[in-house]
Formats: sequence, C-alpha cells, structure tokens
Amino acid sequence: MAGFLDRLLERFKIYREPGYYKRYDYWWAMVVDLDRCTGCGACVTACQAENNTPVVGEEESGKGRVLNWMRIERYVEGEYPDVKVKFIPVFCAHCDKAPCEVACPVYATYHNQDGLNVQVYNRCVGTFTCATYCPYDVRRFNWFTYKDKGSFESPLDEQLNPDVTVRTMGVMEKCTFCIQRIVAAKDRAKDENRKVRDGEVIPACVQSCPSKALTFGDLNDPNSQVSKLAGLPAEPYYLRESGSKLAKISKNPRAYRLLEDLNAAPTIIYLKRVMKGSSTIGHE
Amino acid sequence: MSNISYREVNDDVVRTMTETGRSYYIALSLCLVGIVITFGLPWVYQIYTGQGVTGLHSPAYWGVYLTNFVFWIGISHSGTLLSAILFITQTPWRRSIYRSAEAMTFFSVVTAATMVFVHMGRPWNWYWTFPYPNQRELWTNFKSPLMFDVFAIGTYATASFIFLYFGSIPDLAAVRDRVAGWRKSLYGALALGWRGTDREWDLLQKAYTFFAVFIIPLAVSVHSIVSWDFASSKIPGLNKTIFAPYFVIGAIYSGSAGIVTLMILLRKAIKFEKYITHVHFDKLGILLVVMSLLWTYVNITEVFTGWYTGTSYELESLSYRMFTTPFAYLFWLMIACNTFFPLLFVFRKVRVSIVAALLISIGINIGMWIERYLIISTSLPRKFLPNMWRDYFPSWVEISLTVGTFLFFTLLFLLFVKLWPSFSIYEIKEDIGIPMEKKGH
Amino acid sequence: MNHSVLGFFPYADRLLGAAARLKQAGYRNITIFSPIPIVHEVDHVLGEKKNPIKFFTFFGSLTGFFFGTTLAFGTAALYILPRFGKPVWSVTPTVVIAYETTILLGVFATLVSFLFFARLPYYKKRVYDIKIGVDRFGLLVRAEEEKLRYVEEVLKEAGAEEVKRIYED
Amino acid sequence: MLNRRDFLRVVGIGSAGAAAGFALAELNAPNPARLIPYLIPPEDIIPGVANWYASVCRQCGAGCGIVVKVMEGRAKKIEGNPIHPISKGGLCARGQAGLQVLYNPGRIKNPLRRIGERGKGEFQEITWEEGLTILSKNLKELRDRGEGDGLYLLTSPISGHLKLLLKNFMNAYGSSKYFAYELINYENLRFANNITFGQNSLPHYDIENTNLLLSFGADFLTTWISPVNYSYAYGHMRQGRPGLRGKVIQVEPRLSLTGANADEWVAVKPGTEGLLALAIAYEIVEGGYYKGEDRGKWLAALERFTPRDVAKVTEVAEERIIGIAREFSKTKPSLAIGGENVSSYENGVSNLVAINILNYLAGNNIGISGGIIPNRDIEKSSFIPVNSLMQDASKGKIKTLILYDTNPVFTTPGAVKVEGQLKNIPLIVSLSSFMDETTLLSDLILPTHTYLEDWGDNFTEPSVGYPVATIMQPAVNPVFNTKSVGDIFIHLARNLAGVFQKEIPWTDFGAYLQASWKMVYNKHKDMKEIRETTFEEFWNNLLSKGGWWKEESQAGKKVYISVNKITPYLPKGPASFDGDDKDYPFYLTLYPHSSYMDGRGANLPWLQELPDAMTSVVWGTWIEMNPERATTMGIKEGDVIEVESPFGKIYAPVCLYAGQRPDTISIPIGQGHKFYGKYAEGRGANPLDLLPFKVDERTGAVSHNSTKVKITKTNSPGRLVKMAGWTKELGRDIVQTITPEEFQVKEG
Repeated sequence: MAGFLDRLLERFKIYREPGYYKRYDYWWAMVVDLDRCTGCGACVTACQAENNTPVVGEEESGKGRVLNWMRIERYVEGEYPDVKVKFIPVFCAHCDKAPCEVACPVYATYHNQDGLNVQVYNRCVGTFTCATYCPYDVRRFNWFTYKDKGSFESPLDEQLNPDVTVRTMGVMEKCTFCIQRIVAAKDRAKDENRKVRDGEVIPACVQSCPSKALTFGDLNDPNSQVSKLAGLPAEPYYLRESGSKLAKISKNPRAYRLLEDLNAAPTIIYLKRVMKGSSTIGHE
Repeated sequence: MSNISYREVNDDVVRTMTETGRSYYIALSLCLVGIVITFGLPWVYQIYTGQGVTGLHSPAYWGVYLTNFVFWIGISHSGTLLSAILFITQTPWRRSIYRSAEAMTFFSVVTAATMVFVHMGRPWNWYWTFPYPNQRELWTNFKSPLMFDVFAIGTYATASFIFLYFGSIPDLAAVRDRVAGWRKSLYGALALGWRGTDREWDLLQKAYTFFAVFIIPLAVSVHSIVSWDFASSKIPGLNKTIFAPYFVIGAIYSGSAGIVTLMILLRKAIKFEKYITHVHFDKLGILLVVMSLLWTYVNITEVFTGWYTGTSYELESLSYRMFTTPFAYLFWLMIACNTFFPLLFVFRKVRVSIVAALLISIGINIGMWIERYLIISTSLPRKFLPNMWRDYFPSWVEISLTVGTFLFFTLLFLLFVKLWPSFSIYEIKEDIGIPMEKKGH
Repeated sequence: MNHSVLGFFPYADRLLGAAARLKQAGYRNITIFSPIPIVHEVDHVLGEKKNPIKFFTFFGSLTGFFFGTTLAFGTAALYILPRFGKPVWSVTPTVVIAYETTILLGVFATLVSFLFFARLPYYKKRVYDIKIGVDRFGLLVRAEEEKLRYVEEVLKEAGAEEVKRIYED
Repeated sequence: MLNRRDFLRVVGIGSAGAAAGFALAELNAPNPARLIPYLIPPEDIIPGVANWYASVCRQCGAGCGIVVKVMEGRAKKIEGNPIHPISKGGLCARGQAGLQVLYNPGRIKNPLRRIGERGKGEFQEITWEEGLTILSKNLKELRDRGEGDGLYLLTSPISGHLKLLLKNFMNAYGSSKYFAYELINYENLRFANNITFGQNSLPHYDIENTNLLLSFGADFLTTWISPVNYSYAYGHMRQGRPGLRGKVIQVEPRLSLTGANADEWVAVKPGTEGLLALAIAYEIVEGGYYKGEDRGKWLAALERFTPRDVAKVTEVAEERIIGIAREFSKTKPSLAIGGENVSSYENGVSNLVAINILNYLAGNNIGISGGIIPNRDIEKSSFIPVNSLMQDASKGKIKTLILYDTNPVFTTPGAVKVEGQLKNIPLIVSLSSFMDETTLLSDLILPTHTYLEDWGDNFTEPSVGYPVATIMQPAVNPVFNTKSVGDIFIHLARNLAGVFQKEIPWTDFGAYLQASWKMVYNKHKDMKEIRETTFEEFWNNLLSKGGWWKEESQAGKKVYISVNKITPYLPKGPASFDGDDKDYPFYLTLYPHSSYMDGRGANLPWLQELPDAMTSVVWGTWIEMNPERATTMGIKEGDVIEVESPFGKIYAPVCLYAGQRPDTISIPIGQGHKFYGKYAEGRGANPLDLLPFKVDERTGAVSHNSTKVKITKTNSPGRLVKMAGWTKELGRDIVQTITPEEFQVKEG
C-alpha cells in the first residue's frame, strides 16, 4: 500500500515537471551568425530542395502563400545615403515553450525527446491555431493539393526527396531541422552504439550556407560547436525558465534570441551583427 | 393583457402552428434555395479545392469564418441567459418572449458550430476533435483552448436545448390536446404524457429553477472560453486579459439586440402584437442602453490598455485598426452603431417606437459583427515580425458562406415557429393571472 | 375497491376551497389538475412537497467534476505528449474542462430525476381531460366507493361545473 | 586555358586531398554517404541508400565542386563538395537549382529539324542519326566547296578538355572561327590585369585574409566571378579570425547585396568610380603613403585628380575620399577590387586599371596573403565582341553557325538586332538543352545533356591561390533523348572521317576524357605526389574526390608598375552615357539578377520563387528607384512605369529602394524571355532592350551601363510581387547589432 502511494507520488512529481523532460536525449539547436550571413538565400532553396516544398507560382506568392519553410527577412535602416540593410534568416525556432503546441486540439504538434517541436501531418485537422499562435510566422499551410496544381510537373517530380513526405491538402507544416537526417544519424549512431557526433547531422540549410553562417548541433554537449558559439555551459536548461535572458548567461557578447521577451524559449540562437551606428547591446 | 381569455391564448398559439400562409412557404423555399446557393455549393467547392479559395494567408490564418463563429456564439448568449436570469428574478415581462429567445440561442449555437467545420483545413476529420481515444490510445489535447471550446459549446448546446424543451412540455401537452393526425402523435410523444397535476407542476418548477441556475454560469463560461481562443495566444491585439468580460458583455449585448430584432419581426409575422407589447420593448430598450454603456467602457479599456503598454506591437495593431483605411472606417462605424445610436434609447419615445428599435438593434448587430471581424483581421496581419505583415480581406467564398449562415439561422427559426409552440402558453396565462372568483385573493 | 371522482372548476379558489375541506375530512389521495402552475396555493392547502431532485443534481454535478478531472489528467498520463513547457498534469486547463462537465452532468441528472419522480414519460391511458390543457381546473379524489358520494357533494357545493365518477377496472 | 602537356606542372596531385576524400564520407549527410565513381555497376547500389557523385557545377563560370545525391538513379539533391577548395561545401541557390535544369519540363526531348519558317517555332522530331547526318553532310559540302572557314562555332566561355576537343575539331576542319560569348564576362578585368600586373588571367583575390576590402561595384557575394568561394572568404574575413575582423567599403551607385553587407557604402555618381579611385591614388601618393619608386612621376600622372576636384564630379565628400585613402593605405593587408558594375561602363578597362593601381600604390598588395595572388597566364581567350560576328553574318561570311550553350539573341543589347543578322546565315545548328530565343531561330536542334548527365572537367579560373581542376561525371542517366556535346563532335568526326579520325579517334567523350587524363598520369606517375600505382586507382580517386588540387598557396611575385605604361589607360573623365541629361534625367545601371544571372536561370521555378535578396521581389522584373525621388514624381511602389532610352523602352513595376541614388534607376537582367519554357516565358521585361551597342573597344566586352533614361508613369498592367511586407524594424530589436568598438572590447 505504502509502496503504491510512493509510486503514485513519484509519478505525480514526474508529471508535474514543467516540459516533462528534465533532460533531452539531444538538444538540437542552431546558431546563426548574423555577421557572417550575407542574405544570399542559398539556404532557402536548399531547404526547398530537401523538403519537397512546392513552388506555388506568382499568383499565390502575391497572396503570401509561399511554402518555404525558412525565409530571409530584410530590414532597411535609415534613409539615403546612410542606408543600412540587415538580414536575418528565420526558421522554426523549436521553442521549448512553443505556443503552437498548446494550441492544437488534436496533438498534431508536440515536443519530442530531442527538444524538437514536431508536426504530425496525418494527425492535423487544420484549425490554423498553431500558425496563428506562432510569434515567428514560420508555419506554412497546404492551401491546395499542389501536385494537382502542377508544382511537381513531370519530370520535376523525379527530384522529390524520398526521405520526406509530400504533404497533402489541408495540413500545417514547418521546418523540422531536417529530422530525416537527424533520425538517420541517430540510427547510425545506435548501430555503432555511440552518441551522434558533433557535426554529423547537418540540415540542408546549414550544409548549403556558403559563408558558414549557420551551425547546427547539440546543446547538451558542452564541446559541440553550437555550445561554444553560443557561449553556453553544459545543459543550460535554465534557458527555459521564465524571463531568462540569453545575454545574462552567455559568454558570447553577441548571442541573443529572437523576440526573447515573449518567453517562448526558442532554441535558435542568433549572434548579433557587427555594424556601425545603431547598437542594440544592453537593450533589455 | 388581463382582457385575454385562456382559450384565446391556446387558439393563438395553436394557430401559429397549424395555419400556414403562402408567404411562409415562399420564405421557407427561398431560404432553402439560398442556403444551397450561398452555403452548400461554395462549401463543397472549398472542401474540394482546399482552403486556398479563401482570402486567408500567412500570417492571417484566421478570418471571416471565425468572425462568424464568435458572432453567432455571441447571439446565442442572451436568449437562454436572459431567460434564466429573468426567471430567477421572477420578472413578469420575460414570459411572452423567452421561448423564442431560447430557440434563438439553440439555433445560433448550431449555426456557430457549422462555422467551425467550414473553417477547418480537413473538415472530413471533424470528429478527431472529440474526446475519444484513437487506436493508439491517444486522446485529444485537453490543454488546448479549442478543446475547451468543444466542451463549452457542447455543454451549452445540450443544456440550452434541454432548457428549451423542458420549459415547453406543458405547452406541447396543450398542443397535443388540440391537434389531430400526425401532429397528434408527434406532440403526444413530445409531451411525454404530461397531465398538469400538482405534483408535475411542482417538480417542473423546481427542476426548472436548477436549470436556470446552471445556465447562467455556463453561458458566462462559454464566451469567456471563446475569448481565450484569442487571449491565450501571444499575438498583439489578441493577448488581452480583458477579453473574457469583453466578449461576455459583447455577447449579451448583441444577443439582446438580436432578441429585439427577432421579436419585432416575429410579432409582425404571426400577428402577436397583443402579447408582445411596448412594455417589452421598453424594458429591452433599457437593457440595451445599459449593455451599450458597459460595452463602450470595456472597449475603451481595451484600447487604452493597448495604448498604455507603449510597445510597438500593441501600438501598431491599434493604429492599424483605428486609423488605417479601410479598417478605420469599419472601426468608427462600429463605435457609432454600438456606442452612440443605442444611447437614443434613453428616450422613452425611441424605446417604444418599433421602427427605431428595429433599426438600432440591427445596427448593433452589424456593429458587433464588425467588432469580431476587426479583432481578428487587424491583429493577425500585424504580428511580431514586420517582414511578414500582409493585409487580409475575405474572398467571395467567405462572404457567400457568411450570408449563408444568416439564411441557415432563418431557416431553422422558420421551422421552429411552425413545429413548436413559439410562445409559452402557460406562462402567458400566468401573466393573465390565475382565475379567481373573489378578486384580490 | 377504490374509485375516483373528478370535478372541473372554472376558478382556482373554488377548487382550493374544496380541496381544503376534503383534506380536513381526511381524504389523502387528492390530485389537482391545472393549466398553469399554482404551486404556492396548492402547497398552502395540501402542504409543502419535499424536493428529491436536489440530491440527484448535487451528485450529478459532483460526478461531472470528477469525470472531467480524470478525463484531463488520466488521458494526459495515458499517452504522454509533452508540450509548451507545461507539466503533463496541468491544473488550470483541467479546471476548465471539469467546470464544463460538472454543469453537463448536473443538467442531465436533474432532467433524469425529474422524469423519474414525475413518472414521465407515461403513454398509457390515464385520468385526464383536454379541458385542463385550456382553462379548467380539475380535482381528482380517490377513495373507497362509499366515501365518494360525500366527495361529490363537496365538489358540487364548492361550485364544480361538472363532476364525474371514474371507475377503475 | 591549360593544355594537357603543361597541365601537371600546374596541378600537383594532392594525396592529402585524396585522404580528405574519405574523411568526407563521415562529414557528409545522410547514411554512410559514399562518394563513388561512376564506374561502380548498378548492381552494387543498394536501393533506398543514397549514392553521392562528385562533380562540378555549371550554373555559372565559377566551377564549384559539388556532390550529387542519387537514389534509384534519380538525382535528389546537390550539395557543395566539402573538400573542394572553391565551394568549401557551400553552394549558392543557383547551384542548388541545378536539379531543375536536369528535370526541367521545358527541356528539348529529341533532335529537331525546322519545318516552318524561321522563328515560327515549327519543328519536326528526327532521330539522332538523321540529325547528325544532316549536319555532317552540310559540313562535308562546305569543306568540299573550300569554304571551311565559313563554319562558325559560338559557345559560352567553356574550359577543360571539352574546349580542347572543340578546338581540335575546328582545326581539323580548317576553320579558325571558334568564338565564345557571354554577356557577363571578365574580359575587361583580364585586360586590365594584363596591363597592371602583366598577367591576362583572373588573379585570386584573397578576401579571406584581407583586413580592408575596398570594392568598387563588385557584387562578389552574388554574381561576381566566384560568389560561393568569395562568400566563404567573406565569412572567414568577418568572423573566422578571432579578434580580427576585416572591414568592407563598397563603392557603387546602387546598394547591392555586397554593399548591404559592407560597413560603409559610398554612393558614388555612376561612371565616376574610376576617378574616385584615382583621387584615392593621388591622396595615397601625395600623402606619402606610397613608399615605392618614381613617386614624382605618379604625382604628375595623377595631379589632375585631386580629391577636391574629384569630389565635385563623384559627389563624394573630399574628406571622405581622403579618409578612405588613408585607411586603405594604413590597413595591412588591404585589397581593392573593381567589379561588374565599373567594368561595364564604356571605359571599363580604364576604371579597372585605376582601381588595380590602388593595390600597387598602397604598399604593393600583390602576391601577398590578403591581397592579390596572381595565377599562371592562360592562353588568349576566344571571346568575341558579338558585333563583329554579326558583321560577318551580314557580309554572308558565315555559312554554318553552330551554337552551344549561349543565347546571344537574349543576352545582347537590343541595338545589335542579332535576330535580324542571323537571318543571313544559311544553316544554324543549336546544341542546346532548352528552347531559348536563339535556339528557336536555328534550323537544326541537337539537344545536349545537362551537366548532371555529362562528362567533363573544369580548370578553375580564378583558382584559389593554387590551381584547381574539377571532374564532371554523369550522376544520372540521360532523362531525355539527348547527347553529350563532346559525343556530338566525336560523332561528326567519325562521319567526316579522314583527317578527323587521326585527330579525334575516340568512341565517345567519356573515353576521350579518360584517355587524356591517362596521358597526364603516365607522363607524371613518377611524381612523388602520385601515390596511386595504377591509372584505374588514380582515376577512381580522382572521381571520388571530385578533382585535383594541390593545397598550398604559391608565393606571388612582386610586380612593378611603370607609370608611363599605365598612364594611357587611366580614365580621362567620367564614363560617357547616351542620352542628354535634359531629356533623359536618370542613369540606368543594369545588374545581373542574383539568381538568373544573364537570364539562364529564369526557367527554374525554385529561382523564380526565391525572393530577391534586396527587394524580396519574385516572379518578375522590377525597377529600383529612390523613394524620395519617386514621391516627388508621384510614383508609388507597384506603379508600372515606362523606361525609355534613346534606343528602346520597357515597362515594369517600380520597387522603392532606399539604397538607390536619386539620379539613378537600376533594373536586374534576366527576365523578359520570349521563349524559355513555361516558367520564364512572357515574364517581366528584358532591360537589355534599352541599351545601345557599346563595347570597350580594347576588349569588345559589352558595356551595359551606358545610357541614360527617362521614366513616365503609366497605367499598363503588371504587378510587383514582394515577399516582404514591411522593411522597417520599428525598434523591435529583431536584427540586433553591436558596434565594432564594442565587439573589439568584448572579444578582448
């Protein structure tokens, strides 16, 4: 009896753990060096090639329905001749406190043991709520059956990546950190029973980046490139605590997270661009 | 009213159900055809082609469909709520209007529900949102505001239907006694063999009180929960703590206005002037004034708090809503309809003038629809990353379906008037008074 | 062998008077038919009835509350899909769900108990007259055959328009 | 280009590289990624497991090494070859989109013969046998008539053994008329370098290690010479060296992507970049920063270009010029480069020379790391000013014209009227994969493989301080009934027989390639770099690694520039523009679109939908205009305007862009195709229609910044499809920044 109670209590403790996971198996994260990023857009096309995202055409693009999972935002500062144009690539930040996850009534999106925010296509009923709740506007919706609209007109369809599905009409989709590559790497690691090595998983965007502005890796591993670049100690799980600011704990003066005040705890870490004039250091 | 005899009441009500003019059939068929054209076909087209036929896009993933949803839920709000409150407070003028008010509640909830499915990307999977496990024992997500909706609206629809049906059992019995043929058997079945014994009456009254007590908090919770669909997001313009009361008040406001409109039309249509008199519109008018003041106050609070944050997020969405064409026009039209015109009701002349009441109440509902439209379509296109800003305007499909909802509601109501005692016989009789030989008992 | 007498009254106070007299005379089995609720008056004459419904309502609501809670907590534990950095057992949403189920089952319980105690639905033939549905008040007294004559007198005196004897077989 | 004989002396065989080739397997993407040579038979290929073929990208001239992911015989993805010294594992959007070149619905599926009238586009499918017979018959006749010189061959500037093959063929045929043409070319740069540094090849600009990069209109991050390599270099220059961060100053009238990434933008008046360079040079010499010989002579040569005077012309403040000059000469190493924009004025060469000498004056940055590292000389390029070709055509000298991988109808200024000239040519044969404007005019169309189906190799120019050769191998079997260009010529040779058989004995191009590399191997297998004992082993490694390079940078030689030699080439004044300022108030600067280049990419849907880096426009042409100027003219964004030059007019929507001089408008080249597949046809406008035919006489390179225009608002249809909603940040701290000072401090 007592044993049962203890077990119950134990359970209760676990179930009350915020985010449920005390610790992820891997904590996949990306570091984006804005001082290296040139805004060329290679990553966007690479993503499109890897993840079978359809081309929607001029009409639909005009309506703002491009399906690119990632985009490069550009912001113009000042007027001629003192113009500054700044670029920032935006992908799904796989937030630890992802607003989209709570929104979905049918569990189509949730947080997996790798700290990834995953989307289950065949569970999705298309309530749009996740996309509405997303502060980064990174979720994309299949407005039509794009195959029928000629987005993969033969023989273009021969290129489609067999490791990734072609999504059907009416489901929400988004950046997966190229989960197919992660899974492959983990399988390989499992066969050789070891952890996945740093740099073994490379998402399409990271791989393609000519100026090496993107880095991908495991935040649990203090020696991984991302941990070093982000200037973070091992397993910085307090990043998930409310109001925790990266700037406060990072050893890298340039590290920050996009729209950090929203407390969505994104796992994409940006490194500030070094630029004359407007400095946003110490803005908090 | 006391000059009306009991028999007359029975006759009148039964007449509305048995005698049908050509105009009724015309109206009915017009509704049916209209629904097929404005609602049925476009929806089929949308299901077949995909949500792409709407004007939605990233980031404006919500549009007119949700506007309608909230609007109809709002309309549903005063019928039952008002009926319950007035029942508990034993307000006499409730009696002749509450039946159709409750019907209105039920029907608008149904209408709202259709909008949910229309809004879905994969409506053929609608049942996945219901709480049952799939093969892998995965249930639904009870942490999602949308799940709250499923429960709240489910409960609300059920409860208000029971409330409606329960209250009309004696009348169904009365009708049963007067009709013949298929009606006889139908109402015989519906009346459950009601006899009007003292025991039945006693239990009826007690149970009815319980229902009333349940309905009030339920109604409040329903619209709060609907408001949380928006408020529990992080989006500037939606993430507001005041949303729950804002929505509830708005709902009761639009609902009451809805009742006024409906009553005016109904009493004209079935010649019930003698039961629904100036007294009712007088009282409802006062109610509307109160609600409009409340609504205005909350609205100002909402705008003010938004402005007071001083963050670029809130300010942008506010200025987009209030000072940017075309939304500015809508906004100020809304203010006019919901804040200024209803103030005319402070004059008794206006309250008792049917035409004025009709116009103003319709105006209020237009205003309330705009309110919901603005909340959605001026917040989402102005989210956090300016790079993604993009205006949203409904496509013809969305507009057509919106029209369709109104026809759908009308259809339901037309059927109701024919198939159901749309006025509470026994309570009107109560109004007339218990027949005593010695007066002043 | 019990039989009943049914009298129709145009006025409620008459009927109540008759009812009062018969009660004093020791008749227990009195049923009053009316087109409208005259609960107060009847209670005044025949005495307060107790309200069994409230218990059902209460227990119904209670069940509802627990049902909602178990649903939210139980299913969350059944298949763990963590989200939003929230615990698997998160209280606030559960409260909302429970709130709704409380009301839902409360309403059901009330309805069921009403039907039970009011003995509805009942589709077999029973003592009834369609006049009651319109504007007549009826007084039904059930007693031994020899006592019925007295009842009829009382009703007549009280001013019943029509008194008829109903034999059960 | 190199020929086989002295090839090895250039390209050392890196066994280190080979080792890296196998390390690559670990590094590179899903499932034990195997870089396998083409030779592995299909039965050794496991279904569901990707095979990776190393090859070279041909989307532009840079010659990036790529690896192609192939599953079940279909190409799935192209990625940069991580061990390749040019691409360093990266790849630009154009390279990624190579897959859509391969699988493009608009490809020509069979050999075609014209049946209808020229230009009507009525063709009839024929077999290869027929097609080749027609051509070889024609060639025979031509030669028998002794008009062998009437055979003209016009290709894009190709390199490697394919070029050798074509030359051999033409020689054997007895025609000297083998030419190359491309709109975006570097002839001016080669010429200028030849004058200044005495080398006619493109040098290696060591952006990677420089500390101050002074770029005159060189958009090296998107289109200039070798964007991927330069992007890598840029990244390394900025953040690759702890505690050291290079600075970039961009001088150009329109803020390009590179300009956006630069620390300073000098919005110079169009056509005066050269003068600005000279002013800087003057300041360097006059301010005593120049330590070299004959300082006096330099001063004399430059005296006309004092910062004060030049400031007036260039509209760049005097202090700024002086400041730049001082910074440029104080910072070591510093590097000045002149790009597409400056070289495409009518006095392009002079501008480039002026810019080149800055490197010399500011402490001779030539041959040092972080400066300019020269390459070996190359043979005279076969580039031809397309007008002389057209003159020959009009004179009827051209009897048969064979076109390969070039589209002069689209990529030459409207004033040339290529279309009309081609009418005079009896037989036009087009070796092309797509039905473009030029191919449509031809009589015989022999569809060619795309670079993912073909053999080949590429000797990169400029290489990266040490020579690089990249092998191109077929990643997939041909999708359609096409042939490799090499095979076509080899086949022709067989048909023509005789002397050809001696010169070109091979059965197909693959064999030819292997044979030529075998010669290389045999000649040098005793070299210590070559570990491989057999040629097969060597060939396999070559294919699996993707090429050959010796990873050691060669010590550059110091150069001496004599004033007298230089002086005649210096710019005399601002570049001249057609159209007087009164009627035509705007300067027109055209630039190659970041994804379509000179228009070849316009038929790839991925590129069409990739938002332009600066304006985020997709699926069309736009006209960049200064916002204030536009408002004064009552023009709003999205208004369709008519741009009129003395030579033509086009219509396109306006895109307001703050990085634009008020007196200038810019239009990207690349859209406006008449025929080029469904994704490109009838989309946008081709700004080249506005141009006069102007070339820099010394090189024949077309100058596409050579006219002024006037604009008028119209109501004609046409829409601007922009992805970006709002370009202001509204203080939301989205792209956060930190000033260089702070950066230095924090980095410590």
